[in-house]
Amino acid sequence: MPTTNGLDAGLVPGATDAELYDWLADMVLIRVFEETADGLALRGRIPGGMHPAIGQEAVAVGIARALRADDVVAGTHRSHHHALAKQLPPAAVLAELYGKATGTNGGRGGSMHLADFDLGLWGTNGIVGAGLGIALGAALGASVRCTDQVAVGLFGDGGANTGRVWEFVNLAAIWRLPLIVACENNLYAVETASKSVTGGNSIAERAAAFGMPAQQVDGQDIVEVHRAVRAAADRARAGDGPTFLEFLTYRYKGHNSGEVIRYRTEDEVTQWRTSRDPVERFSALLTNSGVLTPEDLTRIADDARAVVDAAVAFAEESPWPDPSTAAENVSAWSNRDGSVR
Amino acid sequence: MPTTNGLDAGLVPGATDAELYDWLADMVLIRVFEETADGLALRGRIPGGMHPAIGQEAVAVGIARALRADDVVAGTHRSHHHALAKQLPPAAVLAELYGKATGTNGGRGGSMHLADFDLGLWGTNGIVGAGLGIALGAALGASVRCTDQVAVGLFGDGGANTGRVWEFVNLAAIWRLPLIVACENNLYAVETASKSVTGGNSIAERAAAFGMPAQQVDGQDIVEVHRAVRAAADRARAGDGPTFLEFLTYRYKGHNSGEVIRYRTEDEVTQWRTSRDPVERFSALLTNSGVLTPEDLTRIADDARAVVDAAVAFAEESPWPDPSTAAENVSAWSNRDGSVR
Amino acid sequence: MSSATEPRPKAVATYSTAFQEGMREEMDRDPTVFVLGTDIYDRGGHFSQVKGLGERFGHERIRDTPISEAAMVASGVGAALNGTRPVVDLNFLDFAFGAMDELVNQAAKIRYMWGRPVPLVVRATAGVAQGGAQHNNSLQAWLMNTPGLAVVFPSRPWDVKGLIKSALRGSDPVVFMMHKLLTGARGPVGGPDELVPIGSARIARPGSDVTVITYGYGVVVADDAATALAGEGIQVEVIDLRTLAPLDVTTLVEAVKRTGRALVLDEAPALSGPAAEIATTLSDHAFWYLDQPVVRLTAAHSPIPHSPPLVDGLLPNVGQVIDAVRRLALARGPSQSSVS
Amino acid sequence: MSSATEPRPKAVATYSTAFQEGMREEMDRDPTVFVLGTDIYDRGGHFSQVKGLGERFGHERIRDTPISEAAMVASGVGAALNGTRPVVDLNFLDFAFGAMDELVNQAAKIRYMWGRPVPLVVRATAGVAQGGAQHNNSLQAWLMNTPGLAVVFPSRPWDVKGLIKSALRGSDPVVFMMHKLLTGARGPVGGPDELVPIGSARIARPGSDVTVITYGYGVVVADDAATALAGEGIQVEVIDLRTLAPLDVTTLVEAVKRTGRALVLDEAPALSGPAAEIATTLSDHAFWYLDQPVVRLTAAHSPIPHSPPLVDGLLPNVGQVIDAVRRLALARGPSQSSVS
Ligand SMILES: Cc1ncc(C[n+]2csc(CCOP(=O)(O)OP(=O)(O)O)c2C)c(N)n1
Ligand SMILES: Cc1ncc(C[n+]2csc(CCOP(=O)(O)OP(=O)(O)O)c2C)c(N)n1
Ligand SMILES: [Mg+2]
Ligand SMILES: [Mg+2]
Repeated sequence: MPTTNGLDAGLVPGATDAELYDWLADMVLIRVFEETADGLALRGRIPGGMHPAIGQEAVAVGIARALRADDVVAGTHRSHHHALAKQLPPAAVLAELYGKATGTNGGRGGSMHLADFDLGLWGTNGIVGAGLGIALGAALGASVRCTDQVAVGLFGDGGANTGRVWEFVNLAAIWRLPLIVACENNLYAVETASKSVTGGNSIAERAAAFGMPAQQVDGQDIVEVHRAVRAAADRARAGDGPTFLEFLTYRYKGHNSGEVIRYRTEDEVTQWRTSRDPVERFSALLTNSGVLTPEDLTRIADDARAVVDAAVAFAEESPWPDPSTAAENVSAWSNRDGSVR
Repeated sequence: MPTTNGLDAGLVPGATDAELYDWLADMVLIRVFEETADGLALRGRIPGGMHPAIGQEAVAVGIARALRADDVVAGTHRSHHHALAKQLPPAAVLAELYGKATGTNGGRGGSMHLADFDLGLWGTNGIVGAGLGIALGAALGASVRCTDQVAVGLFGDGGANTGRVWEFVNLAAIWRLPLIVACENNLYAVETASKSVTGGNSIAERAAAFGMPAQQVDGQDIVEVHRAVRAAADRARAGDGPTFLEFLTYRYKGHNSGEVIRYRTEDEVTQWRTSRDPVERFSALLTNSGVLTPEDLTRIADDARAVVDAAVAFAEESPWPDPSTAAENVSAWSNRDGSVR
Repeated sequence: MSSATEPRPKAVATYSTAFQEGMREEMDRDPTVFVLGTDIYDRGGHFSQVKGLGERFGHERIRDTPISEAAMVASGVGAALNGTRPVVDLNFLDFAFGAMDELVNQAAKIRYMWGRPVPLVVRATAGVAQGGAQHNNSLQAWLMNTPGLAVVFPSRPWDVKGLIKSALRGSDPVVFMMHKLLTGARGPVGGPDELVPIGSARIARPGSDVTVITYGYGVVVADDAATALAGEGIQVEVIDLRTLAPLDVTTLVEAVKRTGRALVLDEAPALSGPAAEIATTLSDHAFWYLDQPVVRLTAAHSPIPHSPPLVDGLLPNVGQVIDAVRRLALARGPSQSSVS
Repeated sequence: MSSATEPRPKAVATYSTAFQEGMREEMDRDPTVFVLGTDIYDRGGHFSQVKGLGERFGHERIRDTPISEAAMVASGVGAALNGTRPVVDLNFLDFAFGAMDELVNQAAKIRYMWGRPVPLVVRATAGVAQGGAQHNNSLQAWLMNTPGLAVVFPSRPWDVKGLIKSALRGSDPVVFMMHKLLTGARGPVGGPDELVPIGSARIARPGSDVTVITYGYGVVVADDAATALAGEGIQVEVIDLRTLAPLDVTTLVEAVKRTGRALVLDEAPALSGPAAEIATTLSDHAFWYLDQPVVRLTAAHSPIPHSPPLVDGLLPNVGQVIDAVRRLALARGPSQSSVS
């Protein structure tokens, strides 16, 4: 653990060195988790496969670390990074991906439907744009109950072309809800280049036209992400309404595990990986500024590896849920026989 | 009929005096039709009532007169003015409102679902925003078949808060479809003031952010409406894609016939009626410039009255449709018994 | 059915003011209940269903929205998860098309996926009346076929009030349909704590010859037919389902075991409509008690037209109910036509 | 059924390539046919259903869209009205929630309201498999309950090809569902003009004891069960509906009149699902021929979970079909439990 103090040194205002260590550790954990899970998916261990978020770690951790634990994050189909950043236990997440009884949701959710409300993850979501709607509602609930909770709703560049997203943005704007609208623009929706299907100059400009302060943020720089989200959260808590943040980021892997990629060049991927990798950049920042030592980096990597290995063992060994429970807990409304049908 | 030539005089470039006469005649016809139909609705002659468009005549006529007969207009729930501007026979329209067999759609449509495809009215529409979708598709069809047809899709300020409208706008923008997106901003959606529920500076600005040339147009000035639509239609036909026009207009009556109005002041209504009335303004322009004489105005008013009176007689006297036909023509798909069930 | 809580002569309300009353009492009782919808603060909704509540509870709790059905339901879902009890007023049920993912893929599934209740009420004016094809969709079967949703469709003020109260004290999503043609119907209503349980049908009219099962405006049609048939000596039992999901199987089955003859009356489109479920439920549980096949009397499988005579031509009416019940009451064994 | 056009040994394809083939032939034949959807030009769709068509027909006719389901269907509706034959590929059926108004309030009603045909095909991957609650909605009953829509759900390559051809030569909207689990299923396909009529069921397997009525992947399950039961001497007839709307009532009714015993097998949620319609149709038309009540064997009324054993726990499987058919075949009169 480093001894210099980033807070005093002003490296990242408002964050202690210990916190900066944790930020990096979270990013590395996500990286290792996703690399591992992707491999497991390719080997058929994850029913239905998954959407890896490798390359997008800074967005998730930068957001989560700028929030309070009781703040809400609602994710997308590509959201393991959000779940882990919100401190869901990697073992329980992986077990959920496997469909095991010990998963975060007992195997009922799966990769696209992870949730832990106590930890503020209000669901990752299989429907493009839908997570933002849940966050919108969470912000409305906070506003009606007069708490000072903030909600973050995530969606991608592809989601920016769904109508629902703009209904959500408008409602948040006119009601000045404590919402952060967070677009992870990773340039592609499945195989479709965002620029080929997205009219206008930028997604952020659309949001501005709906009356919400909006900006683009370098999503590969966790310090920038954190700064933007913290400012937005402060505005929200002060009653000054929602903010739109468009994070420019990149997914290194295909849309889903095993996807054959022909819609972008290897060059493009290499460019992002080598010059803008969020883990590398933040590692370099912290070591160059003396916040972390090379040994810290090693320890972080080792810890991540150990945690993920343990998660794999846990997921592999965990029991399957009981099939006879499959139709339970659909609704508390029941008819005279007590059956919900 | 006037003898001066507005075309040569340059009063309205591209329009002859005879055409300008027709424009005014159409507007006056709409005004008389709507006043009359509104009264009939209050007397219970129009099942389900109607949404009068009095005050919005210039938008409808300005649009229709800037188009070719084979161009497409798809309307809204408040669309008698669009239907009449597209030259649907007033008698058949009123008979449709009555639900008579002689109506434009045999009584199956009603006030919110008028259509005459041969005349280019591709439906007025009971669902906010939906007409724009049909126009979008018509424009796509024109593009796929390489015709030089143009389609106009209408919606209101209220419709600007439905997500579907922005999906439609985006798709038209990226595909550069021959579409004119026409928003009739009459300041209210039912009782709701547009500004209280619509984030951002203007609806046109939203459209611009989706990559479509967009402007606000004085919807009470038919010459301005016509000019803007003509320019947009020319662009569309030239393959230069869609245009967004936000027409600033006003409805004098309530949302639906008989609505008690408490959400705006009498003053506001008087302001619009006295200083910006589209019929008055255009009448004044034409008479001041010598295109029309006072006798022309009288003739136009008398003709409109006569046409509408005849329409009322026709609607009143027309037979009801045969109830036994009610379930016919639902689908041409049929099962082995020939029944569609 | 819940004959124990049947109406005693009490406060009288309309179908619409019964909703207002139920809402007002629950909003007084529970500060987390709020309403959002278009034109509700001042106008009180298009059917006056929340008239007067704006002034009483203010803009925070009677919230006017833009025309954004997806955002309305989504914000209701999220707010329900965050400690409140939203009532999303969709105005017409037809506008739910714009919020189907929010209702079906989110609200209805969250308890199942994530173990969290979503105490959301979606209120909508429903049923067939004037307004044409696009404002008269009968989505009852769709919503019944959606696991996770309760679907209620009361026919009288008492049940409107009692059911909205149950909905607002429960924990899971309820779609609350109110029939256009019943808006002004008058009748007694219960007090602040007289609830009508969701999932309970009621015997609207006792009778021993034929059971007519229906809901919403169908109860009025069935009752008129039953009155006429009583004059011929045919005693018709009318069951008002009140709740379509979950179905009160026990009440239905017990009734049909008594009469052996059942007609299901429904104004939804025929193919795969609610009537099919009810008929099949009877076959599942009471096949051997059926003296005759269950008769479905539904709307034709068609959109709803504008013209009143065409609307009438599509919908089952009192005369048709009378004819069908009479045939059913008199039938003995298979008829020639039904076995040919 | 259309036994006259039954497959002769011919070109063999998969369920998915049969769709490609049918599309390719129809697009060659008719220049107004085009496809729009997400990721279709290069990827050929998520289930390779239009693989290779991009190169052949170009970007104008294999059009990649943004994720805008409402715009996709709306533009299909308008284009269909304007002299073209669009195929809107929704990817998963679940995404139809975002386009419900466009599909139900527009596409399905325009012929009725305005007298204009809407020759639109909406293709969607459907059925229950992996993917969790939000990607496994069974909307069959919803769509059947929507007047104006034809709903097809083939179970084998022959019907995929023959039905897409019929859809593209008809005049009204067709929702074309393809089951996830059948993507790679192999079988013969017909030639360029061998159409399968929409609205016709087929006898997938003849048998005299019990009729099992199903569609989509259910045909595979039913056939497996039938094979096992044949070993016990129980001859099961399997009917593959192929089209859910309009229903081929004649084929169903004739079959059940022969066997007197019917089981409806369906993976859609139980309450108000397609099975209810089928059972009621049999009761409407063949009540007096039924030796036993029609049995519904459906999925539980529940969302679909992620975990494979939980999915299996919800869905009807071969073993359950065997048990239920065996009980049905052996039953004589009312059982004790069903009359108590
Ligand atoms: C409403 C809806 N339409 C389509 C899909 C299928 N789908 C899943 S992810 C995806 C691409 C999303 O792209 P983007 O929003 O950019 O997120 P990314 O995958 O890049 O993280 C699509 C089309 C869906 N899940 N929901
Ligand atoms: C999707 C949908 N939601 C709600 C309605 C009910 N409704 C009909 S007209 C209307 C107001 C529309 O306002 P605007 O778009 O400004 O048009 P205007 O009435 O002013 O012409 C509303 C809410 C509807 N028809 N469709
Ligand atoms: Mg993306
Ligand atoms: Mg308006």
